[in-house]
Amino acid sequence: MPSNPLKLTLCGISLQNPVIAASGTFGFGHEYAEILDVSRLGGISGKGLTLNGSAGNKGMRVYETPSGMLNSIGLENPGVRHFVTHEADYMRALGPAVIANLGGHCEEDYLEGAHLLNDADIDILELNISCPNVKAGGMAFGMLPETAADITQKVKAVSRHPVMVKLSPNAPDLVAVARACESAGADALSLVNTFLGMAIDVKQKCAVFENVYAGLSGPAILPIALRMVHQVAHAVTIPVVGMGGITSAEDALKFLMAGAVAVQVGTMTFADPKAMLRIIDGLSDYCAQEGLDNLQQIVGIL
Amino acid sequence: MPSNPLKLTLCGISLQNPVIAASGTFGFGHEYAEILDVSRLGGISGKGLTLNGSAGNKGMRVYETPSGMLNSIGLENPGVRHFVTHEADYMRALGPAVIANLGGHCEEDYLEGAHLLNDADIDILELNISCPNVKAGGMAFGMLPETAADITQKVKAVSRHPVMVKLSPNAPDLVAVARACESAGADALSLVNTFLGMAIDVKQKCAVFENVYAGLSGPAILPIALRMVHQVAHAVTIPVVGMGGITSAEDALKFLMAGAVAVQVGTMTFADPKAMLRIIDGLSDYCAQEGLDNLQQIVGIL
Amino acid sequence: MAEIIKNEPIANGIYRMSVFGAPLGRAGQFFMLRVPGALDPLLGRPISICEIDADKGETTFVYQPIGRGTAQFAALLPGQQIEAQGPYGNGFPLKGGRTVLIGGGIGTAPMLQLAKELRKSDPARKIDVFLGFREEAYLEKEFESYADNVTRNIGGYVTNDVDFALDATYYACGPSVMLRAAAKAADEANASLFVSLEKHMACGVGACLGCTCQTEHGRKRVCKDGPVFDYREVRDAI
Amino acid sequence: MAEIIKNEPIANGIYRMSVFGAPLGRAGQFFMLRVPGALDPLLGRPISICEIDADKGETTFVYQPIGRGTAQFAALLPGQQIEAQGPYGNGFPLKGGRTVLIGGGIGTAPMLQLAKELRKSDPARKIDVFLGFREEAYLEKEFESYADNVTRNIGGYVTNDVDFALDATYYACGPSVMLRAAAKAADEANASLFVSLEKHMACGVGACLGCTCQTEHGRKRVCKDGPVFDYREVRDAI
Ligand SMILES: Cc1cc2nc3c(=O)[nH]c(=O)nc-3n(C[C@H](O)[C@H](O)[C@H](O)COP(=O)(O)OP(=O)(O)OC[C@H]3O[C@@H](n4cnc5c(N)ncnc54)[C@H](O)[C@@H]3O)c2cc1C
Ligand SMILES: Cc1cc2nc3c(=O)[nH]c(=O)nc-3n(C[C@H](O)[C@H](O)[C@H](O)COP(=O)(O)OP(=O)(O)OC[C@H]3O[C@@H](n4cnc5c(N)ncnc54)[C@H](O)[C@@H]3O)c2cc1C
Ligand SMILES: Cc1cc2nc3c(=O)[nH]c(=O)nc-3n(C[C@H](O)[C@H](O)[C@H](O)COP(=O)(O)O)c2cc1C
Ligand SMILES: Cc1cc2nc3c(=O)[nH]c(=O)nc-3n(C[C@H](O)[C@H](O)[C@H](O)COP(=O)(O)O)c2cc1C
Ligand code: FES
Ligand code: FES
Repeated sequence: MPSNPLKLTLCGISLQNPVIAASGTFGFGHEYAEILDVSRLGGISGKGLTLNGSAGNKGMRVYETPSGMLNSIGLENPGVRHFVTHEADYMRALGPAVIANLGGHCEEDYLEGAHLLNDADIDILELNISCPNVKAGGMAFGMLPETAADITQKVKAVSRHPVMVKLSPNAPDLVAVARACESAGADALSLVNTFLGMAIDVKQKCAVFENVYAGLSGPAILPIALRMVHQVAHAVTIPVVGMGGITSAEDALKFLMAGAVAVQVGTMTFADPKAMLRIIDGLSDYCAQEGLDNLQQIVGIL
Repeated sequence: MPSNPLKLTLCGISLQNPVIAASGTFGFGHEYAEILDVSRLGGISGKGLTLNGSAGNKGMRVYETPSGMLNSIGLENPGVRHFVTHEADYMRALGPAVIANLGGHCEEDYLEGAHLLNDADIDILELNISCPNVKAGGMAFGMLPETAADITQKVKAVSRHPVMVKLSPNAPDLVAVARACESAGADALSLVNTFLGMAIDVKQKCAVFENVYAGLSGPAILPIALRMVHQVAHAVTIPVVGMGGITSAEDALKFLMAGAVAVQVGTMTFADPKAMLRIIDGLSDYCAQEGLDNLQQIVGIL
Repeated sequence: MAEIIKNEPIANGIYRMSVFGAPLGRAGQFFMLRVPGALDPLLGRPISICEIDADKGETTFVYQPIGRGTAQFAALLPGQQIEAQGPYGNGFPLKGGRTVLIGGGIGTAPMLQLAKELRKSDPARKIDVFLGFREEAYLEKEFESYADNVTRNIGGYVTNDVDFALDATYYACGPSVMLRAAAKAADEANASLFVSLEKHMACGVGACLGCTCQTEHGRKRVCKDGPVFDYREVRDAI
Repeated sequence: MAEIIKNEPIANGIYRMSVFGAPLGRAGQFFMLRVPGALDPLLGRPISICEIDADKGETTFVYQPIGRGTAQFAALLPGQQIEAQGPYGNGFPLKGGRTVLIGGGIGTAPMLQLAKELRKSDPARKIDVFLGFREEAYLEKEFESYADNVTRNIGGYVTNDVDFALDATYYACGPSVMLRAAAKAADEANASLFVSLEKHMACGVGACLGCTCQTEHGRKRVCKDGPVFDYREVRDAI
């Protein structure tokens, strides 16, 4: 019996395929589990958590742009404790690798959150230092190598789980941040989070979002995200998980060839809930066509 | 007789409206003059010039992406001398304000180019320190405040024309670069040039572009470009000309409300050659509907 | 993927589209509709079920082309495909006894299937329908197949026509001003009122948290926990 | 904006679309075609004029849905609109005397209007047409209205069928391999050959410099200075 050509190991965790639902776009799995066979996914990164939870931002929260969308959800979430007691086991039962995405307003929140997550049966902690939608939020940590390294190192010291640091494309020097996180002990990196963008309601003569700026995602950003993944993957030796506008197996292959060992898919799931299943099928077909024993053979060939 | 509500003054030059053809997307005006009434435009920024001209980059040069395109033209151009003797007067005769876009490989090239342009009857020199497609090219100057200020100040010292510095969205700290150019004497700023992006040909397992990375433009980038124009316009007091993905009068109004006194339109002209005329008509209608004496009244209201 | 059977204007700026092959839903639910293939417009547009013909397997939508997405729908012809994801949302609860349906503008659309289901669930009940339009009425005739009375109002406040003091269940869908007026009247008359809310949506299934609102019972998602709510629960979100 | 009159498959994976309202061009010119409204796909797709019916004001295109843009074209129905910008490009020079037309695959499309114009310009001249296809022939019948001989080749090298030693003007459009073979044969026979080139395009009018190539007379734009060139001028660009 031929083994599964899509399987891989990420941070010591075995994934049945490299297609992971991106944080904030898949809840904790419940909603899409009603619509599609989520057990087929490689992993699920849950909605970004903060220590005490949050009601998120006021006003308009989602706004479509050409081939993309801006969001200003502002990390609405039920808090880490709720996740540990009510969501983690549900996610585990779904089958795919379980990734908890942790944001924070300050160092204490991150460390306490990471500490609490030690009680949860998760596979990977995705350290979100790149959410652009919360004032004094995660992104502040992700902009500079020093602060990114500092929080990475401290969370690593607290957490029993592998730590994957999620990077911001808005960092002035993304490669330096990536290297700093690697040096600080990160087990993997994921990128990109959303790009800081703006929308204006011309009729009302005002910004669409209460925070004025919001986060851009979707196919529109793919060319920039792909370039960043290529740059970062060439600068570090830890695994990189790539994302940003992936819509198809072909898009996913681009990120793999650019150096990502796995991908996450976010916005496209909104447009087409079954997009990730199509992508997984497409990657299988690709391995068959190309006669690849394992898809990882094409990782970083560019 | 009511005066034209679209007119404005930019760097002491009077423009009949704030819609300018973006550099590199309109040649020197010949081609589109066969198709549309180019005399109606507010201005035309000619193809980016380098001192001695260039054949541009090899291989694939344009590639469509979701709601956008990557280009790697690499400043193919006939050189400054050719422009001065053969193109400047033609552009002048078209009617709209004449903007010469000057790129460079090194300081000497910029200064010699600016010097030669003193012999041409142009309105504004657009100093391109942001072309991502030429190795050791303009973008190197545009990445840091110090180098940007230095070249701005030196070109200002040589040029008899007002100097508008064209900024790169790839600069680590765009606002700092903008402020530095202002301090160094720039008469105006224009932004954004293209975003560094990447495309991969999955079938061929190679980068689409010989230079691997190329410049992303078009509607896809609008939300990020708008945010950057908003940031820069709030940080400087010299006029800002905004661009990036503008397709409609509504898009143009967004940039004006964000603080730009005028806009440039590039990629959309490829998709619809008459896009700028539609935009001008739309801006006229807007002034009529809103009862504005002059469109500049909405500049920077956000 | 569903196939377009019909797609025609039924009033000035109002289209009716029937599709075959979309899973059958129920009154108050909606689909995320999307022209397949292109990545712009990217997201589905939430459009309510207006009528279901279960025998033919057809679902009918009534929509107003107001922006890029809906304008694209209006250009589609029979035989072409449309992505219809859903049905999503909770739908209207079918209560017993007398019912009063209030629709404002394009908010009349989901009321038709509601009238149909209410009638089917109880052929003898009384169903009063109040329709408000700014300029031109539509769907009136269709409502007459299921309702006892159809009252229409053009250019005025449809809620003024409604007696909220009946022993009845009230259902309302329409612009915020209308829903607020209905809520106020229901408050005064202590009536039972269900409203269907609208919010900008990205996913339509409850995953993105783009459409949440504050309710009496904590934060709820309009797409998943709604769009239909007891008006008392969502008073601040109307 | 042009209106679609017809849009149907004429062979496996090959469509023919006739539109009304596009300005009339001439053989060898092309239009940038684009589905209006949406911003993705964003750019027009260069598609050659296959045939012009000047009386009806109709232009016909023959195209292969190979990617997102052309797949969108294939889904259009009569009555719908398509943006047809053009005609762009120089077109084929209409030479006197005997002519030989060589088309490979979808490159046969522009040859039809060329045959038509050549015939019209000289009803007595000799026109030989050679068509090469990978699997299935199309447009053969249409060529018979204008040509003296139509030779087709399926699965082989169409250029092998052509005698380049005639006192004739040769015109070729097709894949690079075919054009290179034709150029080689023309070199050997010292024949006069015009080729129509393909390059990825953004503007189609000569403004973006996305499609330039090195020629004997400096850099030229395929869209504006071509797409038709004397093969000697563009030998390195084929
Ligand atoms: C549950 C629900 C049911 C609906 N049922 C109907 C119906 O039956 N018939 C009908 O004509 N309309 C209905 N609407 C409104 C309809 O969804 C919007 O008019 C439509 O999304 C506008 O899209 P557009 O592309 O034309 O406009 P654009 O302004 O171009 O849309 C841009 C973005 O904003 C969103 N958006 C814009 N206006 C609205 C709005 N009023 N509500 C929600 N999102 C909006 C779009 O979905 C899109 O993501 C319903 C809305 C909801 C939430
Ligand atoms: C002057 C000229 C005339 C042509 N005439 C015809 C014709 O009559 N019939 C026909 O079927 N095809 C013709 N082509 C080829 C046709 O333009 C491409 O097949 C088409 O652009 C592919 O678009 P897509 O969206 O389907 O593919 P995609 O791969 O999705 O297109 C992505 C981008 O690449 C460009 N592109 C992809 N393939 C080509 C190509 N082979 N040549 C140029 N650009 C390409 C597209 O224009 C688009 O910008 C012609 C090309 C040129 C340059
Ligand atoms: C509505 C929405 C909510 C998001 N919430 C989170 C979040 O909570 N934590 C996080 O790390 N990223 C969040 N993201 C970012 C995505 O995980 C992803 O990094 C980004 O959307 C780019 O991928 P895409 O283009 O495939 O969507 C969110 C994105 C969207 C669109
Ligand atoms: C094909 C192409 C060529 C360009 N060449 C130049 C150039 O020579 N000089 C320059 O300053 N900008 C150049 N640009 C950038 C545009 O002027 C503009 O800054 C950018 O495309 C964003 O605007 P848009 O989204 O409206 O196209 C070029 C852009 C394109 C697409
Ligand atoms: S639209 Fe995504 S949660 Fe409601
Ligand atoms: S496609 Fe723009 S110059 Fe030819």
